[in-house]
Amino acid sequence: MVPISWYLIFAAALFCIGLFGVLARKNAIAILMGIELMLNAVNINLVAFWRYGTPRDISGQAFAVMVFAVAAAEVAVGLALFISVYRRRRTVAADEIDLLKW
Amino acid sequence: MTIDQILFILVAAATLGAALLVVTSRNLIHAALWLIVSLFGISIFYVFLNAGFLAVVQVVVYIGAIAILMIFAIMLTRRVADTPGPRFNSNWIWAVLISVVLFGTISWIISSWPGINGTKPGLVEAFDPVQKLGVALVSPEAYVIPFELASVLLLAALIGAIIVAWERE
Amino acid sequence: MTIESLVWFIPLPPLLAFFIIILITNRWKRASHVIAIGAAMLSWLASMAIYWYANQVEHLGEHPISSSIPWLPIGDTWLTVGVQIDPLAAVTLFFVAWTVLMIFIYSVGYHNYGQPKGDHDRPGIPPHGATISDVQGHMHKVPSIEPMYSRFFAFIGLFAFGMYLLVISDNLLTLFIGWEIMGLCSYLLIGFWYAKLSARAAMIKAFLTTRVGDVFMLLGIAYLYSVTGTLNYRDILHNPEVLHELGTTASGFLGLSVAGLVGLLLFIGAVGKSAQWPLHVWLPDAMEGPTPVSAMIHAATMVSAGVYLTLRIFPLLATGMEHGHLTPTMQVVAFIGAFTALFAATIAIAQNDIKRVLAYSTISQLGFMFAAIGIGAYIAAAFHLVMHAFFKALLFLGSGSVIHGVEHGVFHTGENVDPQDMFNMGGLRKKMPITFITFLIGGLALAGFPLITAGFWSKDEIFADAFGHNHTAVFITLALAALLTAYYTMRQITLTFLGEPRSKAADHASENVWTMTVPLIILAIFSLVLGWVGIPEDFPVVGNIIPNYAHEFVGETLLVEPKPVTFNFVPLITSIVVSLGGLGLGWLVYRKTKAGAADPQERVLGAVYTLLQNKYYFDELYDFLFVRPAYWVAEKFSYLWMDRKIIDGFLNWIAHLTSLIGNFLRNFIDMPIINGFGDWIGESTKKLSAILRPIQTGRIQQYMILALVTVAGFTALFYYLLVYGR
Amino acid sequence: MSDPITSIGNWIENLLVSLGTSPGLTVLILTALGVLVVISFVLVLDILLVWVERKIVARFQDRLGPNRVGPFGLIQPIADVIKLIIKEDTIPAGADKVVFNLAPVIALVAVLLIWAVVPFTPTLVGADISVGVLYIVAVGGIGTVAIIMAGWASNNKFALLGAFRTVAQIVSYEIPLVIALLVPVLLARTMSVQGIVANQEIWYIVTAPVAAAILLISGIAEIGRTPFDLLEAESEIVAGFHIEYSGMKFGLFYAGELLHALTIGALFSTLFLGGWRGPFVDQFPILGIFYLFIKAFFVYFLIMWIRYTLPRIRIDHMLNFNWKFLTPLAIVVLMITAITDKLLENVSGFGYTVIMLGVNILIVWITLIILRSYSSREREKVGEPRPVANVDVSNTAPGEGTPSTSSTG
Repeated sequence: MVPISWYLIFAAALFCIGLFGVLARKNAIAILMGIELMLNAVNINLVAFWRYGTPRDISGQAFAVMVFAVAAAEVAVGLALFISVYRRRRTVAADEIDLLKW
Repeated sequence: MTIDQILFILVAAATLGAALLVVTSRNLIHAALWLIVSLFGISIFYVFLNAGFLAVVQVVVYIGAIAILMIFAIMLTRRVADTPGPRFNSNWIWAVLISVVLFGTISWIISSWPGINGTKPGLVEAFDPVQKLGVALVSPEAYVIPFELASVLLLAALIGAIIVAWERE
Repeated sequence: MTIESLVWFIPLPPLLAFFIIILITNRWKRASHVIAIGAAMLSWLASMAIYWYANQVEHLGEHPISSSIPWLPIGDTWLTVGVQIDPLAAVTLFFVAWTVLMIFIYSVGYHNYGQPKGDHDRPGIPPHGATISDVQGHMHKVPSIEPMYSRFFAFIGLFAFGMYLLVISDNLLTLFIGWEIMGLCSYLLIGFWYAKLSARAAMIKAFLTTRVGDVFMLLGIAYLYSVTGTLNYRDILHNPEVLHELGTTASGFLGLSVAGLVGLLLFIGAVGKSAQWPLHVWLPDAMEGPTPVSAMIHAATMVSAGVYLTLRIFPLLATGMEHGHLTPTMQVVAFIGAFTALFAATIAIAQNDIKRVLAYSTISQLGFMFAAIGIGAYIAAAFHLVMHAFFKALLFLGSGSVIHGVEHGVFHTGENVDPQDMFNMGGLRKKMPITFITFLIGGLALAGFPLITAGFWSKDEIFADAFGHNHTAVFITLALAALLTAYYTMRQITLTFLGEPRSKAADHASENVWTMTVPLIILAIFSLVLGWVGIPEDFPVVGNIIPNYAHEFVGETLLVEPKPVTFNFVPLITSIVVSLGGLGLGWLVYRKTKAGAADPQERVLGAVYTLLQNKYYFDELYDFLFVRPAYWVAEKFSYLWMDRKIIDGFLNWIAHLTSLIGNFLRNFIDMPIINGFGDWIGESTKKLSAILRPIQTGRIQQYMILALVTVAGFTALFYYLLVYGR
Repeated sequence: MSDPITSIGNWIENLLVSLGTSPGLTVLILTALGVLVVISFVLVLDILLVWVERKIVARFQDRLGPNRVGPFGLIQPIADVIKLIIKEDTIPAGADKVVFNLAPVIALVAVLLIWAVVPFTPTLVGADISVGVLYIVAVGGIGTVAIIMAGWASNNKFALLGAFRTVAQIVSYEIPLVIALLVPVLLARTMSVQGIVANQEIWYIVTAPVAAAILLISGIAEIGRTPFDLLEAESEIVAGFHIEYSGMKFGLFYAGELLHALTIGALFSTLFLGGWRGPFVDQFPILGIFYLFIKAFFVYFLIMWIRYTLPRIRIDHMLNFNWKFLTPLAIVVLMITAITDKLLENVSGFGYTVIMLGVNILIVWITLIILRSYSSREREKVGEPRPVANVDVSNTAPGEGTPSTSSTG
């Protein structure tokens, strides 16, 4: 029997890996991937708490579904942004996209 | 060490390994493929958690749509996708530090949480999460408003993406 | 829906049509005219229903169809507006509805709906025609569609709204509103082709001239309200006390009674609207507009409005009129009317433009009506108003049809002739038979051809009244005018239709589309048969066939129903003689006019002819009397002296002073103190920012790391304080 | 003995338990066995499919087809397989080896995975999961990944182009596919495939023919067969995403495609043709397998018919057809079906069917009307004469000066 803590630890690890990706990767698309990982970690937590807490009411899954929707939207817009940035500046390296520099 | 614990550990190891490769592999396409793998692992976790619907949706949305989109984007920006050179930016040390510290903190907090060894309450028979979820998503006293909002958000994202990525001559 | 609410409904469709066309369908020609005509049709239906119902009511005069709502709060009372259909309004409604509908339909054909777009037509000028190539590749010049088609329908829609409002209103205020709406529309429509200089001049002239009348009219309304406290017809014109009160109290102006003064003021307004001498000058120029507009203004609506108003206020004029002896105001009305009738007729005989002739004939016919009112022949005036509306609309539409046909010829031959000059026409009876027949009917009606035409009966009634109440001067003047009328009518018909074509264009003229001919036919029928409803009972032979409907029905409008004059042969003979004589004379003079030949009248009349052709130099006179002085004052006095010297000088002086003060302030306060401080702030901010700037690297990941570290730090702090602190 | 397979399963289970394996392990072993059986069965069927395909295409093209090896050339596919296996297996230079080798496997697996939820008999189904229909869609997504992997890893322009095209096509045609799938789900009130079949006293092709048509069309597009075979349009991009593949790797793609076609057939017959339903199936559930495959092969034949009859369509037409026609139609059908179903809550079976059929016919009729008007508009747009060269340039704005270059339609 798997206790809930396993799921939580797993989710935390996944989250931190994703965070590392977000903070450290050069390529913007890779950063998006990191964000996806983080979102999934959150989802795991939600569902785990649903399953281990009160499976009678479905809120956990509902939230997870919402997260799916948000993730999809975020990826669509993000990728579109990167594509247009790439068109203008021929790069998608996050630290070269610094027009807002002083 | 029951059989599902073994399964859990196997899948978790695979998923985390894939995730690590996602954030570290030099070739972005590989990163994307690894992302697919780890997302697949996560959907298996949903299966473990008796959330079959979520598992399948995970595959549909993430693997069927998001990952494909990412690969597309990578290929469209191909020139820089497989350029040699540092895959990390200058302050990756900080990133590692923060991630590790965060992980430590979270695990510490979890370990100090009373309900840590909680186990699954048994699912009663004739309980269909899919049906319940469906009802919950469209019933006014539950989640119909967030549901609609999500759909509007998706529509907006759709249009926004088209507008942003539009190539104007 | 009750009959009253139906009355309310009458003016609405044209208004809606106006807004719909202006706002929505102004790019879509078909929809525009469909909407406009549909609206006219609705109003027509409603009007007919009302008219039919009004005929069922016993003593409509005492109990008119009326309803009213409170509109404006004035102090403690409410100004109520409402609708009222009494016999006069009913008959007016009858002819307005018919003529308006006909004109709407006619306009479709007149503006060449269905023709191609012009080669280089621009909005604001009449269409120049389009070049199309048929299957063999021959190039043809054909009429082209009006560029501002929708706009035209919107305008006449508004115009019709104004007229309906005026007719159905039960008080002078709403009547005045409709009146002014029509003024605006006539302005817009006369200047419809605003790119033509003449059209612009004409529109301004029409607007200003009528404005002169309207000012007096407004005065009259205001005065009436101040003395009676109401503007409702019933309250003023239908209760004897008020009338007697008004009639007896002196206004202290030229010894007129209040009633007389008010009547005079309102009548001046009517003079302006109905283009009576001396305010007649605008109407002939108004021919610059499209012909349907001319028909609208000169037959159906606007000029009739003047007569309608005068008929409305007839009790005011007539109060204090012992039988036979006229009040001063009525004498004025009678004089103006009779004079204008003769005066305009004399001008009309010397005009060559087919539409101008009709314009002057309109003026003169209106003169007839006013004269009739002036001598108390109320019913005759109303009767003639209706008849005239029909046959004059017919004549105008007919002339438009003629012009249209000749234009077609012009396009066909490419010959450069004025399609409106009657001397370029001739022989059109073969080319456009329908137009010819209908025009002939209209002309005969105008000339008062005995027995069969409507004009005869109405005119005869006027004569009978004038003679019966032995106002001999008026009688003779009108007789002369009638003679001239018949004469120039025949002149026109002869020049236009009879004889041989006097130009290739006329030779190639062709009949028009059904949208133009059908209204002509309908109106022609009316101009024939409608007269028979007004045959006096004691008229020989035909007298008793039909009851004198006009007399019974319209007569009820007044408090005391005027009794018909006893029949007398003198006026009958006179009218027959003058009409037949005039017609015959016209034919004799013009039956053989050659192309390019001068007008035969020139030999006979000589200088008088020139005088007439130049309309007694009235335009020049007014130009000299009013326009030039106005220009002069504006130029010399207001501009050069007042503006330049006094006002500008003062302003310049002030400006100079101000600049002195300003310089002082700038040099001794602003620059050293305030600027210094400001600059210091700016500089220091710059330095500071230069120090802080490097934090903003523009790299999002660094920002995130920064944020996360900060958050972590704060979390640790709070954790320490909250958990270990206690 | 009416249901041999189930009884065999029970026998093995009892055997294992008696051998003393833990229940979890037993389940695991049984599942593995089942998977093995199904997969091998399907793959053998696949080999047969090669022969079927070649025979039928030969008939369509008025040839004899394979007739040398074995009776009616029945052994021909075996020969093909041997040839494919012994062929040299090349890996293009600069290719991403792992991905390159992984792609065909995933492609085939993705197809095989679908069979997990296809119910063979009332009692026999791989996994009767409560979201079976959605599962099918998800697995289709995996197939897409395989194709894009292949296209990218081959390090070849045409392969990449083919992959792009494929993904564009599949991703866009997934939408009407999913919506059409939702119609049976709606009618059966369940997502489990077995449940859908169980609810089909009257085949859903009767109650929802339009949805069936949409499913068939988008299914053909999903497997990328003519008229939707732009992903391997020989005339444009040599062979599409599997241009660089040779030997058995290509064989896997090939098998995957064939099998996918049959799978679509099976799906269609499961969702709309009543799956294993047929006479006597209640007494002898084993008959269900035959019924299912008869229907599946019928649909497969239909697909082939279309494939060898219609030409290939242009890519923009393909996308327009999906986005401007198929998807809106699917949405409309779904909504109308839902509303009608709600309205007919208390209508007996027969009347229900009739009304549903009528509604569908109505939809088709209206669609045809709209299409006709649209097509006539198109025609006159195409048909209108081009402006002649010598137009009066004076009053035409610059740009429309030489209209002969701008082609109308």
